[in-house]
Amino acid sequence: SQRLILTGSSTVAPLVGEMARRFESQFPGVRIDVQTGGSSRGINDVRKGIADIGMVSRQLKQNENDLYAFTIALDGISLIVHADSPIVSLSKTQIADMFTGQITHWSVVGGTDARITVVNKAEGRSTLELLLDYLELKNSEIKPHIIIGDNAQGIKTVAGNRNAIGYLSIGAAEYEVKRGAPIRLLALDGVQASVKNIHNGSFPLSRPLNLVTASEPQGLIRQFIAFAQSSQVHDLIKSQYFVPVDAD
Amino acid sequence: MQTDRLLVGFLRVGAMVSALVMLLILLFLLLESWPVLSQLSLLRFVVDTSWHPLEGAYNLMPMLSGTLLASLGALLLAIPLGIASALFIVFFAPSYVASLYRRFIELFAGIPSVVFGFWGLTTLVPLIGEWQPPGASLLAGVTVLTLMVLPMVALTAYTALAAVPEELFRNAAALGLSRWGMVRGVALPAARTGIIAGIILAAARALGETMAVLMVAGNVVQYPESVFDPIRTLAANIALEMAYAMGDHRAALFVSGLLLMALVMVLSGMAGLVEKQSHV
Amino acid sequence: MNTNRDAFTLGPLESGPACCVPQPIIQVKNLSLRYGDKIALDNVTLDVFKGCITALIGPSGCGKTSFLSAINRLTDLIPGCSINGRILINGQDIHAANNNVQALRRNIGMVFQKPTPFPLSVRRNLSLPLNEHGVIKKSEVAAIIEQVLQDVGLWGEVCDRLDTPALSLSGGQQQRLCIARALALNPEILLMDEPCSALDPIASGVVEDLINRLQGRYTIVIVTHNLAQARRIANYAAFFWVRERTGQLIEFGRCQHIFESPNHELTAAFVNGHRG
Amino acid sequence: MNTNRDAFTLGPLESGPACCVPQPIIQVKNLSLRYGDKIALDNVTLDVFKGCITALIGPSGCGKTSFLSAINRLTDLIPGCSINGRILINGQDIHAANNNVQALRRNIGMVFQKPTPFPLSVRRNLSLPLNEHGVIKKSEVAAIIEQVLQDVGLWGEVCDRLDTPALSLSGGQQQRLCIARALALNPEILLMDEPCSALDPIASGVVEDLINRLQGRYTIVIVTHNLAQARRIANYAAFFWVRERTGQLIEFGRCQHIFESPNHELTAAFVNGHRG
Amino acid sequence: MFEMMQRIRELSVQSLVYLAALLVSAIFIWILSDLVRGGIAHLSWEFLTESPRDAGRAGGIASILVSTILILLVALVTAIPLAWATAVLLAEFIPITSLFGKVVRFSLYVLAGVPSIVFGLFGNAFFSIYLGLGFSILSGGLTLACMLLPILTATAEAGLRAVPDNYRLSSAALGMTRTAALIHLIVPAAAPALVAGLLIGIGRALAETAALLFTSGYVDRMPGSLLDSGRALALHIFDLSMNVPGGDAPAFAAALILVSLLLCINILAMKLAYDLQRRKMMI
Ligand SMILES: Nc1ncnc2c1ncn2[C@@H]1O[C@H](COP(=O)(O)OP(=O)(O)OP(=O)(O)O)[C@@H](O)[C@H]1O
Ligand SMILES: Nc1ncnc2c1ncn2[C@@H]1O[C@H](COP(=O)(O)OP(=O)(O)OP(=O)(O)O)[C@@H](O)[C@H]1O
Ligand SMILES: [Mg+2]
Ligand SMILES: [Mg+2]
Repeated sequence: SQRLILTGSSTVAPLVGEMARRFESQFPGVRIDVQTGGSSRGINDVRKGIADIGMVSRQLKQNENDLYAFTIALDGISLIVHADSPIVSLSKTQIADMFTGQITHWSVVGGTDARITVVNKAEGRSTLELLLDYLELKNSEIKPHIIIGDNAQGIKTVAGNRNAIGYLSIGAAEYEVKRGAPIRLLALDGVQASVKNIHNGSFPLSRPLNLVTASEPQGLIRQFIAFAQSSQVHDLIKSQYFVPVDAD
Repeated sequence: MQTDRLLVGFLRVGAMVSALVMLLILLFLLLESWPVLSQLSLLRFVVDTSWHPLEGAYNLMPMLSGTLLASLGALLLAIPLGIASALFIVFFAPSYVASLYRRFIELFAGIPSVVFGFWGLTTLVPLIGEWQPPGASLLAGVTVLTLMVLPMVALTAYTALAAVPEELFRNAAALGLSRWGMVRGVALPAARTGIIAGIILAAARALGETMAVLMVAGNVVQYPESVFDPIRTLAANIALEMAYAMGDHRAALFVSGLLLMALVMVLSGMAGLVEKQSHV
Repeated sequence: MNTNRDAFTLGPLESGPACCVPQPIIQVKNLSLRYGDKIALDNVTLDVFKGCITALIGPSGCGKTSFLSAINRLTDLIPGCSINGRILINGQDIHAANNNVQALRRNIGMVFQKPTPFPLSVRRNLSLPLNEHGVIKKSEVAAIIEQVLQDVGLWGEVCDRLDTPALSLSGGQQQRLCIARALALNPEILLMDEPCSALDPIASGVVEDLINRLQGRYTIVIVTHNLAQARRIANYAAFFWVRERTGQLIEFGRCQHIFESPNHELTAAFVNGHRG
Repeated sequence: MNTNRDAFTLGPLESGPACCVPQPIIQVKNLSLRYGDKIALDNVTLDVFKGCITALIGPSGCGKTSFLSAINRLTDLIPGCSINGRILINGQDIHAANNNVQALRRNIGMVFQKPTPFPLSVRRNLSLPLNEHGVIKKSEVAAIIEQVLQDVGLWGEVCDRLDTPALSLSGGQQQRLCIARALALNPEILLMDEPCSALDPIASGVVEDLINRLQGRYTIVIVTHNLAQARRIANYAAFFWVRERTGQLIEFGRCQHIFESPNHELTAAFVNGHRG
Repeated sequence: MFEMMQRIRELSVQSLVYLAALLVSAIFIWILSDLVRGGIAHLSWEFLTESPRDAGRAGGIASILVSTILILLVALVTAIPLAWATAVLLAEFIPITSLFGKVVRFSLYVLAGVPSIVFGLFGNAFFSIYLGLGFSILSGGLTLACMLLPILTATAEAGLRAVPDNYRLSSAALGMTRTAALIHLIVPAAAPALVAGLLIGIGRALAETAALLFTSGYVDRMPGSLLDSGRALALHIFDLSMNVPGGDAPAFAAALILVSLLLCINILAMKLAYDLQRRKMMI
């Protein structure tokens, strides 16, 4: 039997896991292992040949253009606060000031007179890298109050704390809001954080979800990538609140 | 005789392999951390501005202090509660309550740290957050750690107390000592070594505990100013960053592993000293 | 109970009354003792005389230890152990509702077969029970400690190492320390359960001498397997035997009588070494 | 060593030779035994005569058990225990290089103070050592089992429950089972370490009778605390004493001699109950 | 006066101790009831027999249970022979003072204190990468085996030492070899202790998360071979609660199952200990 090993981004992994399951049921005898560990691990493993395909939840960087990337879906990062918070929108500079500790109270940006709890992600996560890129900051400049590993922890933290601000994948966030989690997605510079705005490209903090390979994909690898980009899996992408790319 | 010799040879090989595991672990920790250890001076782990391995800053001290503070706090709470629990079982409770309570504690000694962490995450952290945001904090870490090591302290103290020869108690009773007089004057001194050994074991457990603390302590690399500040422990640091770490970052994480090992070895040494003292 | 300490230090131990008075201090009446279903002692009636040494003899398992434990209510500690019958001490029922067990046990010292000093220093071994019974003043405690260590002949041997662990003493010293610990509380009665049998012959001789010297001042009930020893030190002897797994008192009387002209043939067989 | 089993079943036990022959079977020469630094036995020289019962008497800790253990090299199992001097059995040094310990121990049965049946069935208790020594044939094993149980007078009591756990027997039965287990290997010598002292008086009497009946057929060395018992059953007696924490052999001779006109005053004091 | 004070002291100490016991019980009952309340609704027969779907939000934990058991088996099959051989050697064949024994004992003693996350680091570096086993049930199981070694050895050694010496002496006096005594008497007598130690080890292994994080991996599918990655139950709970939005209910349910499993093992161990005690009383 044939086997594919995929490693990388924890944002992409659940989606690809579902895709893999469907792929296997169509091609019996194929076995696909999906491991998480972050985008940089995906890149690393593909380069070392440990994995056949890497999952990367961002654009490839300059020094990574030895790899081949295939976008399977889009995702955006949204800043989130507790649903009880009066804040609905923040600007890029306000966010940067909050994350660097220059703004310490919500009252400064029009909220209650409470301390802000900044929720940051652990070093190496692609959502963190994306946000840092956008805010043009270094991680060492950020003064967090809580550091979390993965998405759900961020949702729990913000849902359990009226004064927290965090960020995470819009897909995950919208899903949780639908499930009734008391969080709100903040508009960024006036643009509402929503799947629609990612789709039309107006939301500034968005990213592609990529599969990457070390060389031109062949055989089973190519088959799987094609499958992942086909419309057969759009229902899976939507059910995970990501945005299919076929639109254009 | 022949069979005896054959068997012993066989057993020796087994024992040798068992003993080698420890060496192997040390060897691989050193090997993996070598890239960083050989390039950087050890001082970097103490004087760097902070822990930002991707930006070349490797200060482990905030995490070391976090580890020590959390463990210390947990011990401070768990020792009195644990010893009181053991006393409750051995001296104070009626026998069926005592055995029930002991089973209860035994059950909790086996509960995985993940479950405690999960409970802390869903119940405790929001509770503390209501009162003193953000909730994920040294206090939450200490509480969850306390819950985890308390059964250990209680059970080892119980074992030590139960091992005190019955004759001592009969003697104490024959002298007309009150119950507390017996406990404080005879039982606790006689069980001292066992209790201390248990506490040291619990300390080692607290230092090395990973998942539960990772889930509730906030994981910010800093020196906490109050119990409501979040902290990150060495073990949590490894679990948090290992999956995404590469190159020097990975090696630096192995250095934190080494540091943890060193802490545990110091504790083992202390336990050894306690043992020796008991043989007076 | 005599809590007046001055009455205790009435001069060196040797000057106590030479022998005992035939006046009962412990009266055991129809005592039966069971462990769960097992009857360990059946219907024992016996008077122990003031100032005398009474030896309990009999084969293993005949209930001697159980008998001793009933007197200071140590049996209370054994789950499943129940007692029928009455035990009076100085005419007072030890099971009377208003009787304070702690005070009772203070008045009845007990020494066990195995020397069991507490794992504390020599000094603390003696001061702990004193403190527990309200003797707190440092000087007073120190005085009592010296007194009782003198009494058991240990003062010369340990006075310069009162703060070393008691467990570092030799077996015989440990046993004498245990006796001293019991004496420190100034009891009227001393119960001794084979106090010499775990000691080597020389230490055993020293302890035996000590018991001899204590005679007259304290009422002593001693269990011993060593018939020769019983003969050497006791004024009275009680012979227990086990019948159908139940302990019984067969004969009680003056020591000489029991050993030389017992009434009961079992006693005769036992003391002459034909049985048991 | 007599491995010929036929020589063993020479008729019912009662018909053995009535008494012993003054011909040494065990010769102990200048035996010293130490545990680490502690000298437990110092320079003991003693001959044990064939077919006789030799009693070892003396106070606790004088090295009687150690002496027994040296004879069948059980001391090999005790870490730190070292032996000087020679022990000959039937003229052969037990420490000789070509001596097989297993065979030596097969030839020397040992019975301990506490009955120590294995936690197996009665039958298995007896068959296990037999199997280990190469007696495997079922019928042969069964025959030996019946034989030895007869010899110790246990057959009637247990023949219908050979497969019940040995631990469910009474203490006296257990002890006799242990003796049977030793006899099953057809030894020449039996070492017994206070075989009656953990038993109740009646069981003790039964075991004592058994030992008496074994006399003549086996060479028996028995430790006992019960002087009357030693007197009743032994042909020879060896008196040990402890001096400066070291065990010594004080006197050895015919039993009557030791008990009635000992040469040594320590012996006299001990057998008359003045010391120890 | 003095008696009065003593009574007060007795009473206050007693109430403090009762209070502590009450507090501890209350907290633990709180945790347990939280688990039951959160998980009971999600529990069903399907939860046990289906594999997880939708990252664990739906479906069950069948594949997780299989992986857990496989990891456990690998660990036990590796650790038991080594640990018990070591224990028999230490308890039966070499004196307490022997240097070799001291070295082995010391290294196991240190091993017992090694934090599980460090085992995880080691397992990742040695089994996954150096030996090339990758993220697999095999590397996870072997890592756990290293972790179980000291526990199994210590419990087995204690069990063997608790066997009364008279078995050794009387079997030796009967001229039996030590091997025979070991096989026929000592190991059977110590068997309950050995099994009790084994159960403790199994409990520890089932509860383990940190050591498996980087060795056996995250894959929540039914494993096809020992070289496949497999997610252990404890790790599943961690992942559900930390990494899967909406994973709380299944996490509670999985935690409930894990705790019940451990409870069963605990009860079994207790029953064994009880039997052991009874047997001791008979001796
Ligand atoms: N705690 C107990 N529970 C049950 N039975 C007991 C207990 N203590 C003693 N016995 C039984 O009661 C009987 C009398 O025991 P006791 O210890 O009083 O005898 P003893 O005359 O002191 O014997 P020894 O000379 O061996 O010390 C024995 O049969 C013993 O087995
Ligand atoms: N394994 C050992 N290690 C160290 N010392 C020991 C050991 N066994 C016995 N001894 C010591 O050696 C001395 C002799 O012991 P042994 O058991 O031979 O005496 P015993 O005459 O059999 O006494 P008892 O009548 O009490 O059984 C004692 O002082 C004892 O403490
Ligand atoms: Mg007794
Ligand atoms: Mg002995």
